[in-house]
Amino acid sequence: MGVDAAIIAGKALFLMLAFVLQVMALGVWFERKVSAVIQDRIGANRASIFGVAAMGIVNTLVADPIKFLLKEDVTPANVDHLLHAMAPVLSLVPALLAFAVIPFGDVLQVGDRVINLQPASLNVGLLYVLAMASLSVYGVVLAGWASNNRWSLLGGIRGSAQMISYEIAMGLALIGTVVVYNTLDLQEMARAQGHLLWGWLPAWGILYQPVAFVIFMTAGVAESKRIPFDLPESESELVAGYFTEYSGAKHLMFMMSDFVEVVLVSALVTVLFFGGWQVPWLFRDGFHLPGAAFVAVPSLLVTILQLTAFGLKLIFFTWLQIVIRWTLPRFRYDQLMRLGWQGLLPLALANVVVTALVVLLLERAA
Amino acid sequence: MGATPTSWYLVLSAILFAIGAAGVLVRRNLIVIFMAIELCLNAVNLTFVALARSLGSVDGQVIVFFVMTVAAAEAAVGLAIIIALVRTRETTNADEVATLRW
Amino acid sequence: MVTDVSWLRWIVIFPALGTLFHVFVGGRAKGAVKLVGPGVLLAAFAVAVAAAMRVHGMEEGGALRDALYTWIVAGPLRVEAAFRVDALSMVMTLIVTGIGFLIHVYSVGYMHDDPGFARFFAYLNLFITAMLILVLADNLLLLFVGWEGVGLCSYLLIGFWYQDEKNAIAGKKAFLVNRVGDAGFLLGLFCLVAYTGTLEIQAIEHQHLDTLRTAMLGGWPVAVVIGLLLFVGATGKSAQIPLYVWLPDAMAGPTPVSALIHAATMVTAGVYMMTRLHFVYEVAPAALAVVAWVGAATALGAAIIGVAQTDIKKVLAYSTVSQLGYMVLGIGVGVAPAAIFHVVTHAFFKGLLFLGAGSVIHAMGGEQDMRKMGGLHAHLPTTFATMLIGTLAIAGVPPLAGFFSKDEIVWGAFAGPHAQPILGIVAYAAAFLTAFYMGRMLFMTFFGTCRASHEVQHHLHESPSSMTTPLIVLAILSVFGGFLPIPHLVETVVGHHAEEGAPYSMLLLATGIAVGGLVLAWVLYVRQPELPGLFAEDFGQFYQLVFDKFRVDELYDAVIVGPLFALADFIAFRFDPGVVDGAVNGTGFVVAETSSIWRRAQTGNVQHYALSFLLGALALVWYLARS
Amino acid sequence: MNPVAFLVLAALTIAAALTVVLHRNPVHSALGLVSTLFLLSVQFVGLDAEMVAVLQIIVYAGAVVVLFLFVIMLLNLQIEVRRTGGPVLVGVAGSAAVALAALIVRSVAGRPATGAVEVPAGFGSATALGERLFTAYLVPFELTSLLLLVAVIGAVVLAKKKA
Repeated sequence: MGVDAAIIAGKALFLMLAFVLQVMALGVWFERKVSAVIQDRIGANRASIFGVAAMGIVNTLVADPIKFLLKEDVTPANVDHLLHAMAPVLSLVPALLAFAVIPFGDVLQVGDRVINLQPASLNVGLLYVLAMASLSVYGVVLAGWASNNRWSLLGGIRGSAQMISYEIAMGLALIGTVVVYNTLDLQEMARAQGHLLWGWLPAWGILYQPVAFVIFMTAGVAESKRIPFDLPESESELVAGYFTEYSGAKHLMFMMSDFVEVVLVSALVTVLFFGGWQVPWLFRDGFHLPGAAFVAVPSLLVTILQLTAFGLKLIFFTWLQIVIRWTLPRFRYDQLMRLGWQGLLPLALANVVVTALVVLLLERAA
Repeated sequence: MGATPTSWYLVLSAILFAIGAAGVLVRRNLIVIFMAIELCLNAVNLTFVALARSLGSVDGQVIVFFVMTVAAAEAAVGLAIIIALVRTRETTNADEVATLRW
Repeated sequence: MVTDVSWLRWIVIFPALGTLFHVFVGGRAKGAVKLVGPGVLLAAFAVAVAAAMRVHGMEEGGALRDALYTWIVAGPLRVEAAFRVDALSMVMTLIVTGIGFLIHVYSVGYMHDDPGFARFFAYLNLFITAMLILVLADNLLLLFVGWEGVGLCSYLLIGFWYQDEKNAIAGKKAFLVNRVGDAGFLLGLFCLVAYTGTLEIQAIEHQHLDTLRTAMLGGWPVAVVIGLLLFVGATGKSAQIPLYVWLPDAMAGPTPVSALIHAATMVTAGVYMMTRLHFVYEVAPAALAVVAWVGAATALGAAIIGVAQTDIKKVLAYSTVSQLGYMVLGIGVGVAPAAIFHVVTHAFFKGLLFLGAGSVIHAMGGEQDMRKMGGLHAHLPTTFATMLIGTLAIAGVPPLAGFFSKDEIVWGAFAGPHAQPILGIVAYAAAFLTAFYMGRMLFMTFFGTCRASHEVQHHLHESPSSMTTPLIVLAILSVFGGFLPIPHLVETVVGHHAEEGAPYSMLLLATGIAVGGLVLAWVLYVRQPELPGLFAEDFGQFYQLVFDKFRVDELYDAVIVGPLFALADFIAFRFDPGVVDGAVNGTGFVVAETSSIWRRAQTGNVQHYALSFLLGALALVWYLARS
Repeated sequence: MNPVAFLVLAALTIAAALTVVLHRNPVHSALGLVSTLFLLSVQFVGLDAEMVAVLQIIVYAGAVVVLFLFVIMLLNLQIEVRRTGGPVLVGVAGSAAVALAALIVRSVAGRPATGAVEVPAGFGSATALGERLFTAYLVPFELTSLLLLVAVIGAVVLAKKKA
């Protein structure tokens, strides 16, 4: 029992340290540098340690956090102190908890112990992720309410409506993938994408559920409340929306949860649609290339390759979201709602129906 | 350390239900009354789930599924009514909505 | 002994289908109605004949039974919807379908130009359906269904030309008077259920007869009470004193209806029912005596009234009442087979006479008053010939049908199991009067000079063949019907009674009475037509009384109808506005006055309602958790 | 579930439930409700009802209560000056609720403690629930969808601003 618990804790810690925080930090850095490139400027480059600015990494990952943490934590007068303090925590924690069921690798063989590289194996894994995602709305709502500020309140209301609306499309999009994989466990889903179609094409989810991918990606961006869906915080209208009245570490937590959600969406997209930790043609015993070529690879190396693949995919989709953010303009509120309810929702429903029909017909045929 | 007896769950459920019922009866704010109703429903859900476990039948959980659906529908309609009420009466207090007509 | 079959139902289903056809299709397809109306009767007749062959082929007392389904199960009471054909119901079924077919054919011609042609046949088929249910029923409840069904059809057909209020009133009268009888019938059924727990005729006969004999109800043996109550039903349906008053008025309906329902079939239902339940009466001699006296009184009284009637159909109507009295008398003196025999022969010759009268009325352009007829034999030869046969048959001239059946009843009065010779003398008197008024009718209609207007005379014509053919068939039956072995057949059901045939002296006496009556009529209405007027003057008051039918209707109006109307007026204009409306208004008043108190309970606050809800739930939980 | 864990959870649940009913601020009440629901969801996991537990969070915590909060904010409800009805109502209702709980507890306590039966693996999973839902409870399930449709339409009609 002790060993098992240690392993679980280890897996969670590894996931957090190796992927979530790294990618998140990378995301912060990306955010600054990529936006600078897009806007034809230099970006963060001031802070340096012994003259090493490391392309702004020092600035974004060392100087900025320190500054955030050391700033005065201002709490406005006449606010609900308890809720005001709770809101950022409620925003960050569910997003982090959602990672508990994300598989970041297949298995790790240590001696005769086979470790499943997924912190928690739940038979309702995907629903668990949705549950956590739906909880993160509380941070927004409570922050908006507790700040005793009109901009905050408006942001909170917008946030709650937006997140509830897009959750539906998101969940419905996932139903299509569940029907295809016939499981709710994310690790099982990742493994199901391991075979090859016609002997050469990796059977990744994007091939089966392209529509679901588009819907999920869109809804995911909306869930993380980033441009073009950043109406809850839209700085040109509501100052900073629901976290207008936050400063210091609490503000940092909101910023972090923002990026954690980006990483979460990337992780889910990776697992659901892009093979998760799968490396094309790499199986437990080595590469089975098209044309019956075979290259044997040691088990440990396979695991490392898979971890690397997962990380790269994660980074790619994080980068993709940042590019989206810095490319598109913000929606109007009515456009946002119309897209969610009249665009994505019917599309997702149609996707479910078509998927179910096809699966049914194929089962009949088989 | 054995498993918790089913009756403990039932007792917890009864207490929660009573709290919810009291809330429905004494609070003035319609939204809080609604929340208390949800509390009652959840107390009953606990009973269903506990008995489903002790009887070894999933049917109890299926009922919970239905209860949730009904609760969601009820919340949607109920909150819409409250919004309409505030528009016309500018109150959310149960004792100020006693004319039994619109 | 009893064979179960599943095709008897078709006897009933065919006319029922006919009804549906007439109702839903008939209005747009008169040509089809002409075929379907009689056609379904022919089909039913064919099935009935098949049933008769089967029963005939069986040993004595055999029967066919067709159980459709279990109709009612209420505690120990269990009623099946089942049909049964034994010798008795076989005779009745053949009469109903056979005579019914002839009259349907006749109606095709008679009602040809009537706008309600399809409706008429719908009613007629429905009547046949109900009548067949009545005679085929294996239990008294199903019999009662048919009993009520024929009553309904009778009402509908009497008031067929309802645009004339007189007809509608006649129909209403028939229905209401029958209700009185039906009430008695129902009470009889209740008593039967109460004491025997069943309504199955066979079960009562074979298992519960001792109960009926020994049990007492209000100081009387139950059998007597039940017998009298059922007889009340029979007096209504079979037009006996005191409930006969509806039948003469029922002549308001189309003449084929009078022939079919109010002469040949429906009115014999009471006789049939009492024959069916002969075993009840056998253990209730007291009831039987009442039956005999009522029958004899009806036979004589109606005959006397018949003498003074001028409407040709009224004469026949009172004649029918009188003949029904004969049948009931036959039951009363214990010769039920003879009564059924008379039912059959009466169906022949009275059906014939009514149809003939219809032919006359048809020819006269709707005129029914005999004082405006006369000398018609030249214009209506076939009608005259057949009606002559009918008259001779009803008068009891041998060897025609009426002679045999009537003679058996009269002889039963003298020598039957429950003989009452004085009633035999009454019967002879009635027979004489019968011969007299029938002769009177015949002579006034067909002899002498025509008293009708020139226009009517100009249009006189013989009826079409669809009307005369049934007349001829019925005339043949009236001639030879007396040789049918009906009494023997019925005896296989009701049991034998050792009795000798009537002595020749009595046969001679009967013949003499019949001929005497006819001769007297001939003298009074052909040879010396001025005499009746003189008689009428000499017996002024008595003649007027007879002419006014003993003023029984007036008596009923004064004693029963008047008080009832007064009571209804009281209820409608005093009791209802005062007490009923008063109670309603009073309730409203009390509510209105006290509601200022009660309405405090209705705070409108949803939580107060929820609180009472919770308290109720609390009480419920407490109640359930007591143990 | 471990009795100690149960007792701790139960105590927290009751505390959260009391917050719902007693707190003056509707937002705190809503938070109490979420906490109750969340804790009950943990209880459900302990009772081998994972699917129900997750649904509880998604539907209740993720949607229903958010809806409550949304409306509270939309209407900008303030802390109530007087949160309950009259003292008589409070007294009667309170004692009735307590009596109800006492009655149920008494009747439950009289029963022999039924130990949990062994349940097969996959008890309470989406598969097990779905199988029942789409076979034995198919008609109610479809009717439920109708109910939701009606509720959606009703809510839209009711909450729509009068033109």
